Amino acid sequence: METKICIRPLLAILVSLIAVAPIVLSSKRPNLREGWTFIAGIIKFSLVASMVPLVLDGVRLEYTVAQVLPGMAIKLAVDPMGLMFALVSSSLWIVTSAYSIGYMRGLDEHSQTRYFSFFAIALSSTIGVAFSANLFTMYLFYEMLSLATYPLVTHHQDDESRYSGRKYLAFILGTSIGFVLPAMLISYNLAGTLEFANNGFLSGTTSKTVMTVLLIMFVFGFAKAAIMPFHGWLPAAMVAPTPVSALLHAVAVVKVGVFSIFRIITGVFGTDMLRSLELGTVVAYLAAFTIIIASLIALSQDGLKRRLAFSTIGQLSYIVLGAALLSPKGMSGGLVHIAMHAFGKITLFFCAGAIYVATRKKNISDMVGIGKRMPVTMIAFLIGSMSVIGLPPTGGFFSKWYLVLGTIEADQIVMLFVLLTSSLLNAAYFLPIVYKAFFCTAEESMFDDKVAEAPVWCVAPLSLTALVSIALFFYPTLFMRLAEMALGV
Amino acid sequence: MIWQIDLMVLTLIVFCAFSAVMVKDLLSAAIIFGAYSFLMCLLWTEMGAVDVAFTEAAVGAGVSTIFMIAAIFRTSRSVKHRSRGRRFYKLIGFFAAAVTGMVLLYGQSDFPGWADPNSPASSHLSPYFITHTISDTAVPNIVTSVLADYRGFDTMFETAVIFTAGIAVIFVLRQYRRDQTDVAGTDEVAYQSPIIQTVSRQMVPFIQLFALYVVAHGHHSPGGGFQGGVILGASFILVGLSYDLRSVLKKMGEGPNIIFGNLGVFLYAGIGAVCILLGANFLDYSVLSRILPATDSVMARSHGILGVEIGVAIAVMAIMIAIYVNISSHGKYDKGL
Amino acid sequence: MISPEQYPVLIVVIPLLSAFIINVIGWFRKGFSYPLIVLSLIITFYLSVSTLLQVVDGGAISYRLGGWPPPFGIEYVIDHLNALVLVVISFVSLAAAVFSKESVKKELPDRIPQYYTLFILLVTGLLGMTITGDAFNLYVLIEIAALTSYALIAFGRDRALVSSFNYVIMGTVGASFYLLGVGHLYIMTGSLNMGDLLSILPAISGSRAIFVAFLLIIVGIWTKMAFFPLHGWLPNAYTYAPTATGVLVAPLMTKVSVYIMIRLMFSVFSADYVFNTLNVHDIIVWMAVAAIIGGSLLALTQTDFRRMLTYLIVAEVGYMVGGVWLANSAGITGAILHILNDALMTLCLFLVAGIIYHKTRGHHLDDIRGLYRKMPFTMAAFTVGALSMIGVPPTVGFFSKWYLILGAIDAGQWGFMAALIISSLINAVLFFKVIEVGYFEPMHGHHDDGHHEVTIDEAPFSMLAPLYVIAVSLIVVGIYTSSIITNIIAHAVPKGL
Amino acid sequence: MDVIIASYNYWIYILLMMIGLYAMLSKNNLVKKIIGMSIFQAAIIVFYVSIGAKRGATIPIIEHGHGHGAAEHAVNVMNYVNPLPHVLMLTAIVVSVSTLGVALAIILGIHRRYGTVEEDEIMEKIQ
Repeated sequence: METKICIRPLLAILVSLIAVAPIVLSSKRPNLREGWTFIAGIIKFSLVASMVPLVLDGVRLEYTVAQVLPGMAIKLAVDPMGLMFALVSSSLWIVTSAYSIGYMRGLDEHSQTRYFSFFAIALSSTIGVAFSANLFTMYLFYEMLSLATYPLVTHHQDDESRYSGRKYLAFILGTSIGFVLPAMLISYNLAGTLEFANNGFLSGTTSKTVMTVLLIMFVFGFAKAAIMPFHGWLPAAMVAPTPVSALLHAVAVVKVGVFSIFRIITGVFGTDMLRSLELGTVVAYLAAFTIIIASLIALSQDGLKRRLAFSTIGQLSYIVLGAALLSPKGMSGGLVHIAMHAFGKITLFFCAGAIYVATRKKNISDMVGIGKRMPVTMIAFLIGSMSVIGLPPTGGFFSKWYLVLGTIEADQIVMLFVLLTSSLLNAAYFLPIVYKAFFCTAEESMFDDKVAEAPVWCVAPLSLTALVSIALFFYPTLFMRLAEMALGV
Repeated sequence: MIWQIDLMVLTLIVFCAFSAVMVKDLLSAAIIFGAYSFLMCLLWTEMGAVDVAFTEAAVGAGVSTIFMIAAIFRTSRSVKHRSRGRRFYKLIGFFAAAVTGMVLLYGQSDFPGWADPNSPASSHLSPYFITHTISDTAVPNIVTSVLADYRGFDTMFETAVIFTAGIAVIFVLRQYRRDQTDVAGTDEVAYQSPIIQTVSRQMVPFIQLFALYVVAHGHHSPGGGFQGGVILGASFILVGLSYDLRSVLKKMGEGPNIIFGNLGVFLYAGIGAVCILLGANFLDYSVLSRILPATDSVMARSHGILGVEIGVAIAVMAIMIAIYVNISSHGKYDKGL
Repeated sequence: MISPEQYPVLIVVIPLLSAFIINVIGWFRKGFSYPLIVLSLIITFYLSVSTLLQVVDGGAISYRLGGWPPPFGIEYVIDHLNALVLVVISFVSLAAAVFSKESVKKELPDRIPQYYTLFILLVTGLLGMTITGDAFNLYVLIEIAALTSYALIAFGRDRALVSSFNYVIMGTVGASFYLLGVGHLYIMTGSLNMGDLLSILPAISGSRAIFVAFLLIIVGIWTKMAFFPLHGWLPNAYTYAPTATGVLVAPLMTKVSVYIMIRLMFSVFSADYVFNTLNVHDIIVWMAVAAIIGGSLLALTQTDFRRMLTYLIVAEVGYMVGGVWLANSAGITGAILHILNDALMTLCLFLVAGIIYHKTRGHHLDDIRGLYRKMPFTMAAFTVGALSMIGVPPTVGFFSKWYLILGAIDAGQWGFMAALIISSLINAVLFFKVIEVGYFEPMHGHHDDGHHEVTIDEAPFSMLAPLYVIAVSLIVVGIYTSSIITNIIAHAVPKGL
Repeated sequence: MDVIIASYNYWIYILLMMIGLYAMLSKNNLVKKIIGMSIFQAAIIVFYVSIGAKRGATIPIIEHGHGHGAAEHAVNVMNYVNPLPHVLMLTAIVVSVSTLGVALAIILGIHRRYGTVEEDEIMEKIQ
């Protein structure tokens, strides 16, 4: 593989960080302020996109920012896996920014400058995680993301958000300091390096006990992946304004968690070693457990966002499960699911937010008949649900298909059943919402027939992401190609 | 060195220390502490440490005791009897003292015997000082030459320590505005006795003359800047004790006193700095021969030592006065004790 | 005019001389004290930085005071270790001095010149302690630093006097133990020069008296640095001290004591004696574990912000002592790095506490309510300091923790590693508690939902400027950790560990 | 007997130190603590001066006539006690009086504020 020194990954990270300054300075002029967000978003997306052809040609882009310790640097590298993730998050940032404008102005929220600033910082850290060339850099951006999202999660500054913020930090910061940091140090002590390697930099060492402990520490340590029992922060964090939940808890934050686990499995341990030590199964069972339980809990939730949250927990474990299968098909299924789920889930969150802006309703039981009032939103909701469930013609079908193939390839029949069962459960907790929204008698309906959608700034983004979800069914090539390149298939 | 005397004095010292700690009346404790210090002087003279003894006489038995008495007069004279609630502290103190004692005894068993001429302490560095003091500095009193030249840097900071103490006492105690909620009563008439006043008035000039002698003759005999400075300060304190504080302040006001204190240490450090300006290391007096008329580098060291000793004396005098004035008047600069 | 060879002594002499100048000129014109002290500390800072560069270029420097050769005279030895500490001291004291302007004016209007005289004498003492190569000279300077800090603390509020008195007692015990230890060394070797002692001691390393000397010196220094069972005097003394004193004393005193411990362990007794002959490091590491956990837990129970910080100092001392006694190069590197890093972090947080006190007349947690709205700049800097204490990269706190934990893994001291992790977690709880109070709770007198605009009421520039310099340096120093370690600290770690 | 002579000084200094340390830590009255502190410090001085003692030697002032170059005869090291500890102890005495001064000042400050110098009464007043 060819390696090139290139500053573009750093620029891609910095652009939104630098944008904070003009955002803060133009806090008195909202239109200009949001203009900066868009400019930064578009520059960021173009920078990321501009690297796609190079990466597809098999070039690896590297850039060392600073040598912070002897033998340990803040170093960025663009490989197919990271690029795919960066592509997803940077494109969705633009969409989410548009949606944020509609949502925040629609609700006349306070402290919008702070909101947009931290949003930009959070995006920088997400891209940073995607482009990290070593564990230390990844940890750095991971922590930065945790902290940057705290003000977003607690945006309302009331007692509920205070409590949720506390829970959020307790889980996220607690596990990263309590598990990842020592695990990282022990790895460093064992291997003398933290650079991600194709076969994992720990592959030389073979003590099974140590490896098991380390793997478990890493998997739980990246609690943003919300593997049970470290999932509690995710539903709590739903107090945040919906765009935050949408981007951060469907795309950036949670996907950073699973992406990190992916990186750990491929770059730190190496699939070969995990396979020979049979450690993949351990993680796979943890994930399977989370999938089933989360889906069951989701069924019982009435708050729409809470239901989505538990659905997310389950879906994240799909990705972890894919990684833990250690088979090429399963892993590429997991990787692609990062993208597919992102578009599907963000649509769902956007819809939830749009419903809230338009009707101030949060609970599913209050949404009977809402399809007549907000048809566009609810059709988008349907598409999003289908993608998350894994039904054609949406992108989610592909990733789930690969996951299923992966379980067969890995001879994990139990996991196959887990996947199928959970798909049924997914259908069971999503489809009734849509059904009730459209098909109900006039008495049951809680809304009058007049069409009254949320502001266009809300509706346009969610339609767009829904359409992308469908498009990904027909054109999944880019993501599939990247995933296969990443896994060397 | 007669070890029998040594033994006897030491035993007395222990007795004094014990009673100073135990006695209930604080004034007696302070006086016993003075006696403790005087016995120490005796002991040290007997061991050949005349300079230390001189200093202890002036400081430990002299001004320290006065400071303590002044403080006692300003606070309360007797210890309140109290047995309850102190058991914990007594236990801690006893435990700490016992452990320290045992550790020290353990280490002591390895010491070379007392007064052994071949012990490392007597054979490693000190022979150099004893044999070179005349040729290096032309100062026969080895203590003076080591104090102000070989280890002159220590002594500069020693002076700085006393200066620091003076400033610290002023900083903590000085009351610039009258504080009406003052606890200690200050309005009782100071004790006055014509006999004491007359005698001390006659003595002050002689004391001061003696102090100057001690400073100037430090090269050849016990004493030096520090002892001389304390004695000078003590002469003012005597005035303060026999008359009242205002008569001291008339002679040595607050401002001049502070300036003297600064000037003294500044003189010391300044002489060192002049050495740098002349191209040598800090406090390397030998280079002063370039600016002092008709001196070679050895005599320059001798003169340098005299210079810093004068600085020390000025600083110490001023600071001793400052501490006494502040303690005895509670920082108010009124009539004092 | 003055050659760079003289810089080592000037580092100490310039502040000493300026103490007198400040005192005399201040007697006539109070207003001159502040510019004078800032000026002299700038010069000192410049001198110590250029000394550090000299050392980095050409190795250790020896300076003979009075021109006498060691061991007869007093010698200054500046190697990589103390050159670094000198820069830390002069930098921190400069920042503290710049900061002190408004708070001294407000809290001690009567005694500004005396305050600044003591202030700079304290700096002199700390610099002298760091630079000297003579065991007895060190004692004298310890006492200068101690006497000044007694007085500087005594004039604080509430129970400052009583805590200062306790400090006098404990400080004197500590210094006297040190003096006794030096006496034991002297009786056994006849020497006071550190280099000379280092060359004599191996021959008599089996002696009981040397062991007692070591014990006395270490316990003395531990008392001074408030190592865990001996920490009782510190929290009260640092909590009630005047603002400017806290800002100067809290970051420096314990750190310089840790430096002294390292200096004596390796430059007087030798690493071989300390780690191989004595073989006590397990016990001491466990004491450090107790210090870290105990300090952190006690900090957790506090409701006063500054008091909380003082307990954290106790915990941080445990970091450094434990790191040194891990007896491997990663641990010692971490400990030395932490001297620098912790000085900066503590300074940052005490500056914030000082600003809060200046603006609200208190530093109880209640006084912090709503400050994120009222003083966003101060609180932003506070957040950086807090993150550094927690150990979030790329702030400095992460890197020293990194080395300390690596050292713990190397030495197989899992307890110490766990203590470091737990203390990070406790710090996270602690600081987010403060952040929550500042961020969520409305200010006094604003019992509505708090969503209206609060006018920003920030501290004066002379307070914010040093705060921001420090907060930025928390990150910049973090990023340059690598060059600090390879150019400076790597040379300071004893060879052969 | 020889053992006693060789160590008696050291034993006594240890005893004095213990008395001083005990008083510093245990006494209720602050002035008493200070007296303990001074005893403690004086004990250390005893220790140092004892180090400097040398059998058969006299005070460390070289015999000489007045004036420069008057004492050219050879100096026998064995004739003079070790001057170095004396120098150190001059400094220590100064330090102890300085500490005493500052400590007394603080005690006076405490008395000014709390009206007592008994530790437990002060603690009661603080609560």
